[in-house]
Amino acid sequence: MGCTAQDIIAALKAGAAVVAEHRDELIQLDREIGDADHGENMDRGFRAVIAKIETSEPETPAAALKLAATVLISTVGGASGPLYGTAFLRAASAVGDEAELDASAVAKALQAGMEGVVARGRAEVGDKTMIDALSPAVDAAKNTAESGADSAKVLAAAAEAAHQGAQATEPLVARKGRASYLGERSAGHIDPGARSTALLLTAFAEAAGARA
Amino acid sequence: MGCTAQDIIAALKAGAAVVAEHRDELIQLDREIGDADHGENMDRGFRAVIAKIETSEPETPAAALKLAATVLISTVGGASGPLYGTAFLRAASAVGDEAELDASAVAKALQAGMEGVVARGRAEVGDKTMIDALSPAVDAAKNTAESGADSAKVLAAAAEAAHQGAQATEPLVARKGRASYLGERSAGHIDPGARSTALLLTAFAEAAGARA
Amino acid sequence: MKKIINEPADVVAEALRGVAAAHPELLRVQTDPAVIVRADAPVTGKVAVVSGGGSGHEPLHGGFVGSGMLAAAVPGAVFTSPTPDAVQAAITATHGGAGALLVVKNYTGDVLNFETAAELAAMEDVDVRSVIVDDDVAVKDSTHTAGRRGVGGTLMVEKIVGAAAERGASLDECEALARKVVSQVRSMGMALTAPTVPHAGQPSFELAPDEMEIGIGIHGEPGRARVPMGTADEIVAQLLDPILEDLPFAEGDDVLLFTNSMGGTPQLELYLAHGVAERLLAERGITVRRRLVGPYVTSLEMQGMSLTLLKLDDELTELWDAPVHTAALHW
Amino acid sequence: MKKIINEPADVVAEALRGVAAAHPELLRVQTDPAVIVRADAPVTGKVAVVSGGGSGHEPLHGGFVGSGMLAAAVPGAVFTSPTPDAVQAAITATHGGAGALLVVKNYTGDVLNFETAAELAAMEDVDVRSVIVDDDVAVKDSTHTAGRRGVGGTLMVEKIVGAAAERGASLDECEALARKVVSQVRSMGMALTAPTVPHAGQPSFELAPDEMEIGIGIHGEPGRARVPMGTADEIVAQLLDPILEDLPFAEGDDVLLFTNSMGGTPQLELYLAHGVAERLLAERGITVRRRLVGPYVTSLEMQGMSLTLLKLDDELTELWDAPVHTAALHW
Ligand SMILES: Nc1ncnc2c1ncn2[C@@H]1O[C@H](COP(=O)(O)OP(=O)(O)O)[C@@H](O)[C@H]1O
Ligand SMILES: Nc1ncnc2c1ncn2[C@@H]1O[C@H](COP(=O)(O)OP(=O)(O)O)[C@@H](O)[C@H]1O
Ligand SMILES: [Mg+2]
Ligand SMILES: [Mg+2]
Ligand SMILES: [Mg+2]
Ligand SMILES: [Mg+2]
Repeated sequence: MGCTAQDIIAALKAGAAVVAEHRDELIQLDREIGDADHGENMDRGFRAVIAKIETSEPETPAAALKLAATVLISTVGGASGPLYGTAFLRAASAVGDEAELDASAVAKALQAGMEGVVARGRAEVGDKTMIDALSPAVDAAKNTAESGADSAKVLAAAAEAAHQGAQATEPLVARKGRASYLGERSAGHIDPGARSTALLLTAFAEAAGARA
Repeated sequence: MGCTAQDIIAALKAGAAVVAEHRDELIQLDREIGDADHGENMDRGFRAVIAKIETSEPETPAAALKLAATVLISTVGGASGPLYGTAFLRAASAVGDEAELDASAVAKALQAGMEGVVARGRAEVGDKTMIDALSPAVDAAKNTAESGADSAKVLAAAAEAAHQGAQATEPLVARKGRASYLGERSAGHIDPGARSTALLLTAFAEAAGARA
Repeated sequence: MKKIINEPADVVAEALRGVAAAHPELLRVQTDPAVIVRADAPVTGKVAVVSGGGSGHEPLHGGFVGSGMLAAAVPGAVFTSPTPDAVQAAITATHGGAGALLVVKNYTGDVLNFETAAELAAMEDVDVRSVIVDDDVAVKDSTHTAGRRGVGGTLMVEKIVGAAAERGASLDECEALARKVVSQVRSMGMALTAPTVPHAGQPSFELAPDEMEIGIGIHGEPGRARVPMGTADEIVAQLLDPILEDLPFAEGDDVLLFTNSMGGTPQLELYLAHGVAERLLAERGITVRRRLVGPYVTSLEMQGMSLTLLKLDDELTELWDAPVHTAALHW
Repeated sequence: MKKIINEPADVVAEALRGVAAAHPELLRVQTDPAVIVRADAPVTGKVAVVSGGGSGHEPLHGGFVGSGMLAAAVPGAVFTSPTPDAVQAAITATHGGAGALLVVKNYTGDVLNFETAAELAAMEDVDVRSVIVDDDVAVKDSTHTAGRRGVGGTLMVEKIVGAAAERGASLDECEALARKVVSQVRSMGMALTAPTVPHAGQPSFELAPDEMEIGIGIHGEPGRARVPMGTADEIVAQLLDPILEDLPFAEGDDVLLFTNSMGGTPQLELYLAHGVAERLLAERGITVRRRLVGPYVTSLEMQGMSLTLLKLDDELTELWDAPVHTAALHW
């Protein structure tokens, strides 16, 4: 059973819910090593995505992903807006005009998304950014897809890896984004973007799992 | 034994000392119902008086009082500067060019000082100002002088009355000065100017008593 | 106390050194006593408009020294009105034979010290007049009290009379004009936090996180009432209503709206409040013809705002628009 | 949190209403997306200098919209860079056929969003260039990091390039000039208190009563180091020394000294600090030819200051002096 436009819409709604729920936590993480807006930015963006989806009903996975991308780009702002926006845009391109995505297409979409973030933000693993959650998530997704699992399992594996990756940002000294201005003082805090990536992937996985 | 220029200088020095000692208390009183500068203003002024006295050595009581007046006027500022300045100026006029002041001259000088404050500030007893300390002090000084006491006793009586008068400003609602802006909220606090008047008179009385 | 200062007692003198260094083309600073004087003073044949008061309200008054506004500003210690000799020195340095007009905020200290200075100047044959500004509607006026404070309206008087003096208006005309502005201007302020006077070392009052002071002055003296924190819409209405009732301002009036920061309020909030005030005035049929938004009459780092409304006619509008060339107002 | 606001989410939109109401002769405000545009835009044949960024730094950038400076300012949410569609809308509304120059502060978010906007505008055949301002010497520069922040120097770029654009300089010339200013300007800031972002509801960091943040940015992000509170003399030296070493500035240099308040610092303290900076520069044989003192590049209500030094030559001096007619700078 593949992943349809409806499934992606459900995943985006789950993502919006988890972001709303964790808005204050993300603000707090960003307050510690950034400028205290990540939760607000993400919440504003995902609310707008949901509002748009209600009215425009995208019919393919790519259309749903592209809609999310454009809305995020035009409502989030900050660093995370263009980065998440690009991720969804690249994911949309990667899935072509398929009506249903299989597990390997999901893994590829994730990888394309991550490559988009790298292309724009030029962060490497260990720089204490969302890449530290995305990169292990992509690896886990690919491995799981290769092992023949379904897309819900692929996303679950990705989410699990993203959580570990986010957690692992805590001791790091930031080299990208706003936290880098803190130098050594950025160590000892989880990166807010890595945390939001992990939260989103968990929500996507749960939405997929609920359907599975 | 009368009150000479030297005695007035000694009294001013004692006044400067008591003002310095109570600087923070006067700031605190003024902070509660004013603008937190009375202690600073008085301290700045009396320091300047002492500095000036060291170099110019006034030779009559009037000269000493006039010196204090002009220095206070040009260094204190605020409401208390012109008021105390005028008080000393009028006291200087009242004592003429006598070399020594007897008890009744001291009482008259005090009265002239108070009249100067009233002439400039137009406060009445009960308005919650330095007049609430000065007015009973003048009455007590007059009565004591009439009873034949010496100038130290006159000042002691004045100081005692001033203290009671200052204390009695606590429940009053201010009608003059900065505290009047507070309306009813000015009640429950001692007026800083009444307090400084009481402190100064005590210092003057003690200086006179030490000599007696 | 956290401040960018050296010794508390030296704050004003050191700040004046910075003022002198920053604006050599506009003004010069005299010391002992401290006076800020416009660079080209005395201007022969023109009335010298002189103001001053305690420091801590910057840019009032030093920021308004220059052509088209003040001839001199006399800065006292923080929140302490200056002494007569300083005011007199300002008059002496700036009067150009046409007399001097003292713009005095209505505080006992300012009134008494400027009054004495005027007497001293008169003894030197300078024609000096004083105008008392008392625009703060938060204070109930009465002949038995010190009366209303001078706050934001002071700037209006200084700008408009300064413009008239620059054009060569006589001392009589300047005095009459000043009284006219005073009669047509009203203000009211509020605070979210207290200022800290350097020599006092601690905030002038304490406010709970859910409280604000309404009817506050500009010296850290507590306001008329402590009330629960409101929204911007509520705050602006609480300031505007008593102003409108007082003059009163009426439908059809043209006004200048001055939305003033008490010092520590972000511009974002100030403009937000200004927008609310413009809306409320439009709803009442009052036309805002001119506006000024910014921290102009402040109380050190105090957060809060005040509104000032000046009823305009052609004369006042034209004088408001006249060129001004000072550190804080420039057009 | 105590603020003069209604709903935190509406702060920027409501503040913009106030800006529009306050300055009808200078600018107009477009909504959805929010853009502040100079009143006479588009000015045919002239380069449109466009800037923007998160709100909360006012008067940067909206206060600099007008003739001789910015064609448009794009305000994001508080401390959040604006989205590409908003930047694109600003370009569309202001470009007069001679292209647009984007002045971008070096933050990942600003760089990415403006970059995308430039791509979008290029697709509509508008010649768009971007210049990144990264003047903050508090941040160690490195190709592996996000690099230095853009802070006070941004104002210098906007004023000087705005003056050139007003005179009809080409896009190439404007771009080269902007890069020249960036190469010659350096800044460093410090804070005594933290700002409170409306949607966050609490101060961005906590500082003990005897501590200050040195090397602070303008977004409430903590600074480079937390150090014991110093005197004004010490603070100014701590800001000035790294600036002087960095370019480096040398004896005999002519400079513009910009003493900036972070928002909540009283003008009295700011001028005091400015005086100290002038003295220290004079001691080093560096001549201050121009100065700017005030709250221009702020971080909401944060108390603190920054110093910006621009190395001047005749070209830059003349463009700095050129007329400017905006809400916050006017001469
Ligand atoms: N160059 C980059 N590459 C990847 N991710 C980045 C980069 N810069 C910042 N980020 C991510 O963006 C997050 C911050 O997003 P947000 O707070 O919304 O924007 P801003 O930093 O502009 O305030 C960081 O926690 C980090 O994960
Ligand atoms: N009109 C007045 N008549 C008599 N005393 C007054 C009057 N106004 C103020 N004062 C006295 O002055 C004191 C305040 O002095 P100070 O704090 O030095 O000046 P300011 O009020 O200008 O800050 C008050 O406590 C009060 O006693
Ligand atoms: Mg952030
Ligand atoms: Mg006082
Ligand atoms: Mg005072
Ligand atoms: Mg941000």
